[in-house]
Amino acid sequence: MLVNLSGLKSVGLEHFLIIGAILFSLGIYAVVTRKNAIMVLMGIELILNSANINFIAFSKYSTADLSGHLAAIFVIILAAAEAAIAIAIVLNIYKNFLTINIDEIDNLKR
Amino acid sequence: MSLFDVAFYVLAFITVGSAIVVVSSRNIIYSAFALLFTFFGVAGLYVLLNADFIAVTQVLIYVGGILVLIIFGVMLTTKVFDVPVKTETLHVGPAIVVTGAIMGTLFGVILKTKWFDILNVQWDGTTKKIGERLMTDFLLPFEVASVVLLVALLGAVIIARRERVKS
Amino acid sequence: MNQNTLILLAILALLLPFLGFVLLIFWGRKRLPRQGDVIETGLVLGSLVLSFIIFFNKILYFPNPIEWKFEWVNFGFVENWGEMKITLGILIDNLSATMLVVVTVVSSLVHIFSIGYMKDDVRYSRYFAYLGFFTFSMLGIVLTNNFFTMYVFWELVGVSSYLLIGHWYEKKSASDAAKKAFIVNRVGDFGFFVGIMIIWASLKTFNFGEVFAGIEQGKLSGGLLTAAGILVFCGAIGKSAQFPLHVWLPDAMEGPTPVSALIHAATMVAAGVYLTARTYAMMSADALTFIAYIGAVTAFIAATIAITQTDIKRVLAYSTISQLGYMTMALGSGAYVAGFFHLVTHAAFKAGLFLGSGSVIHAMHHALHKIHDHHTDPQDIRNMGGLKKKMPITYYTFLIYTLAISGIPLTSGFLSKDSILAGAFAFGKLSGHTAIPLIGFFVAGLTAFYMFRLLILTFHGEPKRKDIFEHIHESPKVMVVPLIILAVLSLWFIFGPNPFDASATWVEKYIHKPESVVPHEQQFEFNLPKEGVLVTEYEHALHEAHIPAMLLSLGMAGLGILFAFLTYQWGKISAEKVANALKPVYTFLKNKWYFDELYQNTFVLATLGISKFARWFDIKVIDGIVDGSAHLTKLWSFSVGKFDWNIIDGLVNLLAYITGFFGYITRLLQNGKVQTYIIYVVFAVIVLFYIFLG
Amino acid sequence: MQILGIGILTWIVFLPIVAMIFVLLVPKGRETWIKWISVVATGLQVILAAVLLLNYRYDLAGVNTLEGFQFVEKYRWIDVSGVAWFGRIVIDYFLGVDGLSMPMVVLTALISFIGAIASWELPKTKGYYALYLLLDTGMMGVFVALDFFLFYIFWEVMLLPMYFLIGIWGGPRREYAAIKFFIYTLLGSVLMLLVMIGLYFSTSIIDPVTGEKVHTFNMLAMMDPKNYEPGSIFSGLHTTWRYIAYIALFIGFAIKVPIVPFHTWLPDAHVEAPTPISVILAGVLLKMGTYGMLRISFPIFPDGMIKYALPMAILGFINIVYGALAAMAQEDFKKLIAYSSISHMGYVVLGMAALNTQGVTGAIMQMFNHGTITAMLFLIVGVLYDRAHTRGLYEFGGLANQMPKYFGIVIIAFFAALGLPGLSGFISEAFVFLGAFQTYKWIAIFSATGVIITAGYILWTTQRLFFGQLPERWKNLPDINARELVTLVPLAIIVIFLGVYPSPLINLMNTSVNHLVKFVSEMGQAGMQLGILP
Repeated sequence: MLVNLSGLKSVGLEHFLIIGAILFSLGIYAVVTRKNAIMVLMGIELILNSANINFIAFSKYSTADLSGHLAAIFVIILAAAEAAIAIAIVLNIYKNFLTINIDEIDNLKR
Repeated sequence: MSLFDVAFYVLAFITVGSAIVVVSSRNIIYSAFALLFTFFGVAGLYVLLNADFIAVTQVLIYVGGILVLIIFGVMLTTKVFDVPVKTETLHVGPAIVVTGAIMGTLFGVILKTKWFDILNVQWDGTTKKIGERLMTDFLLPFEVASVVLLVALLGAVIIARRERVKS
Repeated sequence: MNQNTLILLAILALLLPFLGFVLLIFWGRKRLPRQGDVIETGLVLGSLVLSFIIFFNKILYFPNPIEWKFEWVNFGFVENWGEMKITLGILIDNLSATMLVVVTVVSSLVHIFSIGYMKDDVRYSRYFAYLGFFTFSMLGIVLTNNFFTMYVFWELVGVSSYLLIGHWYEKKSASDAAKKAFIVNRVGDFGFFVGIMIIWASLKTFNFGEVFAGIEQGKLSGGLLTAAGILVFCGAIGKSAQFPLHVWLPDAMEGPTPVSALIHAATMVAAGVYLTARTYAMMSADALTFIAYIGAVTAFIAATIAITQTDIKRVLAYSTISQLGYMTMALGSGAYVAGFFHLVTHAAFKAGLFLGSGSVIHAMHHALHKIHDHHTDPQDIRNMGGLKKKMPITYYTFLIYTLAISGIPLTSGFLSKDSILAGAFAFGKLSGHTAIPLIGFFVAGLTAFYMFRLLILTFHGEPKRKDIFEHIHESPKVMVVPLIILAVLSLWFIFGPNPFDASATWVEKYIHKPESVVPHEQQFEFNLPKEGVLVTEYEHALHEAHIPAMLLSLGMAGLGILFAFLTYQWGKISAEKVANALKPVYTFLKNKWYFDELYQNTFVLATLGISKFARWFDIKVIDGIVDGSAHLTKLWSFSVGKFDWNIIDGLVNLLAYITGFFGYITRLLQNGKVQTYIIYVVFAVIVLFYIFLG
Repeated sequence: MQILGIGILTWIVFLPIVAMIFVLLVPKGRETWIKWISVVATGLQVILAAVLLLNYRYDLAGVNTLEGFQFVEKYRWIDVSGVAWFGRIVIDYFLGVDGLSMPMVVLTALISFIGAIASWELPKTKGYYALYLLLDTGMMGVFVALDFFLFYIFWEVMLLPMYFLIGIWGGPRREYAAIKFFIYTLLGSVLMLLVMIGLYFSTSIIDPVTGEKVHTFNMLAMMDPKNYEPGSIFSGLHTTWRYIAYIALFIGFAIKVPIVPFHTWLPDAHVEAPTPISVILAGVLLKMGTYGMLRISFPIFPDGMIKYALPMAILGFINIVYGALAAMAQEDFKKLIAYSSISHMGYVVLGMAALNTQGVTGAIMQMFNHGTITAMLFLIVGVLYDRAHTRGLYEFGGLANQMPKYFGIVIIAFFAALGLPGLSGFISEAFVFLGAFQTYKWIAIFSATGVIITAGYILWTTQRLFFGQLPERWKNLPDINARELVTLVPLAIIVIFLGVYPSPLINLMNTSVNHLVKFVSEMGQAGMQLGILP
């Protein structure tokens, strides 16, 4: 909402990039703050989406070919795979620790 | 202000608003549902960007696949009925600072940059073209991606499998 | 028979006893028949025969000395020296030929006597081996032509003496005596060796003839020559038991009696006299005076001690010392031939005396053994007496020896002793050293006295211990025969036809006083030939002194014998009363002038003290310094270690602490929570972004 | 002279090392193999020494002339250029023998062989023999090296095994003794090293290979004043630095001899070391000190030698008398023998200080004879100690009847030690005195009193051990056995033979000794006459 409404130019590349940036920041925030592993996962999805928006936006306004689209497709594919694996891991963690709060799983420290 | 602009702002509002809800909601169920709206909003934005195939894919995979998966995860790991499904947060302060910083930075960069060569191409339909390119230039990544998916599938099954031999 | 054959025979005579030694020492005890005594005796007898052949050939057919040399060591050409080499060899002149006979005769007789005397000894074979070794060494001394081998055999004789004195080494006194003999001899040999060093350094040769020639050329003269003479004589002082090194000889009586006869009466101790005779030509007037006085003092001291001794062998030992002093005195006073003559005659009768005493001791020993008395000393004359009846042969031979040593006419001793006294008389008159003839005559009387005292106490009178007396028997033939032979050898006709004229003997005829090679200014003036006069002043005086000396010595001997009979046979004078009247003198003499105590408390204790000090010094001072420096080093390193620990390690530790502190800080960041890390990552990305793009 | 293309001296020096490798390869439980390998190797060394003797030319002098050396082997060993400020370093592998070293080579071979036999019963066989063989190489190397650096290396090679041999196989105070030995010797080595480096930078010769001037460790080059660079530390004759160097070198060697007051390592080391090591120590190692003086100190610093000959003679006298006196006060048999060694090495020092043919000949003969005699003495101590497990002189008596064969051997050794004519000890002592008397009359005379003291303590010991009554506890002591006889009898034969006929030994060294004496006295006096005094 930092868009300057008075001198509003027509919606263009910047606008989409801004949306991407906002989503990215929100995703980071979710990843960093949330204890729940699934919430972290959601944050990651947000980040991936922000990236996709950027790809598509650049594809339309900048490169003028479909490379961005293709990249977005692969991102989506990987996101799907990642989500599946992540959920599996989370379930496993839950099985072992009876929690999915990441801060309690600080085995890295030991 | 054209219709395109109006549509953009509406969709942007939906996307960002729901994303904020995802991030800020304490209840994980709410977050999951808010995420649904975010995905839809993003899909709308894709439409605005003439990316019909991607928009459809977004809806199919994210909404139909990933989100369902996430909700399953929520269901399986949260005692929905006994304990409030509220999730706790940690180091919110540093996170706000850092995310604020990164957002500010990105904004600054985006706004300051002189974006050259604004083409604003209009495609009639991207599906066919995407298909062609997938089968030509991107054949190898495509195949690799399929393998990755297969491995991920198997991996997920193995990881999440319940070990029966446990006493 | 030519010279070479003679040399060959001499070498053979020298080596035969040694061969016996080698055979006996390796195979004697187990392999050889009768433990090899016959072999050794036979070999020595062979030596004896050879000696006689050499002797007669030499004096009859070869007027000149026969010498054989070989190069032993060659150092090549040496700077400031020339051709440096050591030649050794054999010298046969009348002196050595005579001595050869004396040594082999006595040695053979002692060997024979020992077969009886040493019967049943534990180390019978070894005893004979040592005897052979001794004979070999003694013949070596006799035959050598140079100082070097003289010294070599000199020491070897000392060693065989050591081994034989210590033959019964289970007895502490025996091993002590052996040790003492060797060490005291070493002291004398030390002087001898220094003398040899002087000779070698100045004359570059050891050979007697060459040495004398060198002195004649004036290569060695003055004080050094006198010193050389006296130092060489030091060897004689040691070996011939002259004052002040006479202390070992009485102790040496710990050895078996035949050994005492052979080594410590007849031959080895006479070697000193022989050495002096050999080197006579190089003795300067001062050296000769020194020798004469040493001889006189020795003769006197020993004679006085002999009067008081009660051990039969010790009396004989002191008598030996005294007689050796006599000979030395004779040589010193210029009566060269007389001195050597006395050596020869003394060898026979003193060996006889010892063997006779051996016969007595043997008998006493067996008697004591029969009555199971192991405490009584078989050698103590106070336990004897009256043995004449039981041991007639021993007695009569002993009587002849005693007469001989006392210088009674018809014996060999009369001839030689008379000559000595005449020489001393002449010397005293000419040189002004009147003490020498005075002592000479006085000692002649003393000798007669103590010898007859010994004879009377042993053989005459009533037996003091009847129980022992019962079991006394005459010794076996193998012991008696040597006694008879020696008794015959102690009579005048062996030496010359006239029992009153020494100058008619073959000794006087064939042994001549060597020409002195000493520069004239270092000789006695009366010994120098005068122009127009055929005989020297000394010879003249000697001739004149003959009759008075003879009468005087006879008188002294007669007096001595008379007193002996008065005191011990007829009891007219009580020995005890005299002893009590002269108590301090008696004690002094009885204790042998306290020489042993003196040496013990000075030299021996001092040496031991110094050696203890050396040991202490080593352990405390030198090792103290070494260990001290080690401790210092340790202390230093310890303090360095402290420094290390506190300062350097302190710094290091500080550094480590700081590192640790930072590590702690960092560790706080590292909390194991993924999300924290993500914050860091993002933060870092931002920072990097601003760094690179800002 | 070569065997299989390798010089005979290399063979004789490195044969033990080869044997050592074999010893190390021997599997466990085969201790007998080790012993036989060592004995055979040292035996071969003796044979090689005999071959050397047979091919030895008696007319060549050596000392300071390369042509005079025999069986010379000279190869470039180290040649490094541009080493910091050293420049080019050239070190030769340079071996050779002359009359000074030949007796020592023979002695070393002999004593090592006998020591190897005498070591038969020691525990921890493998380590022992490996070190022993290494020691052997070190000793042999010292006596044949003609390059100072090589000499130094061998000198140090000898040190380390000795340390372990004493420190591991020694008696109750072995650590103390080993460390004392090591530090003492190391001190000497350091002094030697300093002088060596000084000499290295002072001398330079034309390198035959490249033709350029290089510094050298060649001893022969160091003996020629022409090779000294003008202005270098040791150039000229009779300079203060040369005197200092001579004294430093002298102390370095004196520690090994040992000369009083640097001698206290010796009694400890000897007493604590096992028998064969004592034998080696006294038989060979002590000679390295005096050999070093003859080989290095004298010809390289003739000026210093001449200047300090008198103090050296006095030290020799002190050694003789002091050693003998200290020996007399000992109660431990082995310690007594150790002190007698000090006393006997004094004769060597005195003879060398005399610097004339007889004195130096006597000194070298004494080195050889003392080597054999003292080896006998230590073996004798070992025989008794092995049986009785004590060495206290006061505890024995009457052994002459109990151990007659032993007594016979002991008597030979003892009388040889006290200088009885007819045994080798006398000949060398007599020559030393005869030589010394020509130069220093009074010192020779005073030193000769040592002979009396020696007789005193030797006879006293004989009496203590062999005479008197046999104590009850030694009633079962067995007599000397065959193996011990094998070690002792050859030595006894040598002692007697050289006592009667020393010419073979004298002829061996004579040419060299005469040359050495002439060279040193002329060189030393030349500087004096020229007035190059500081």
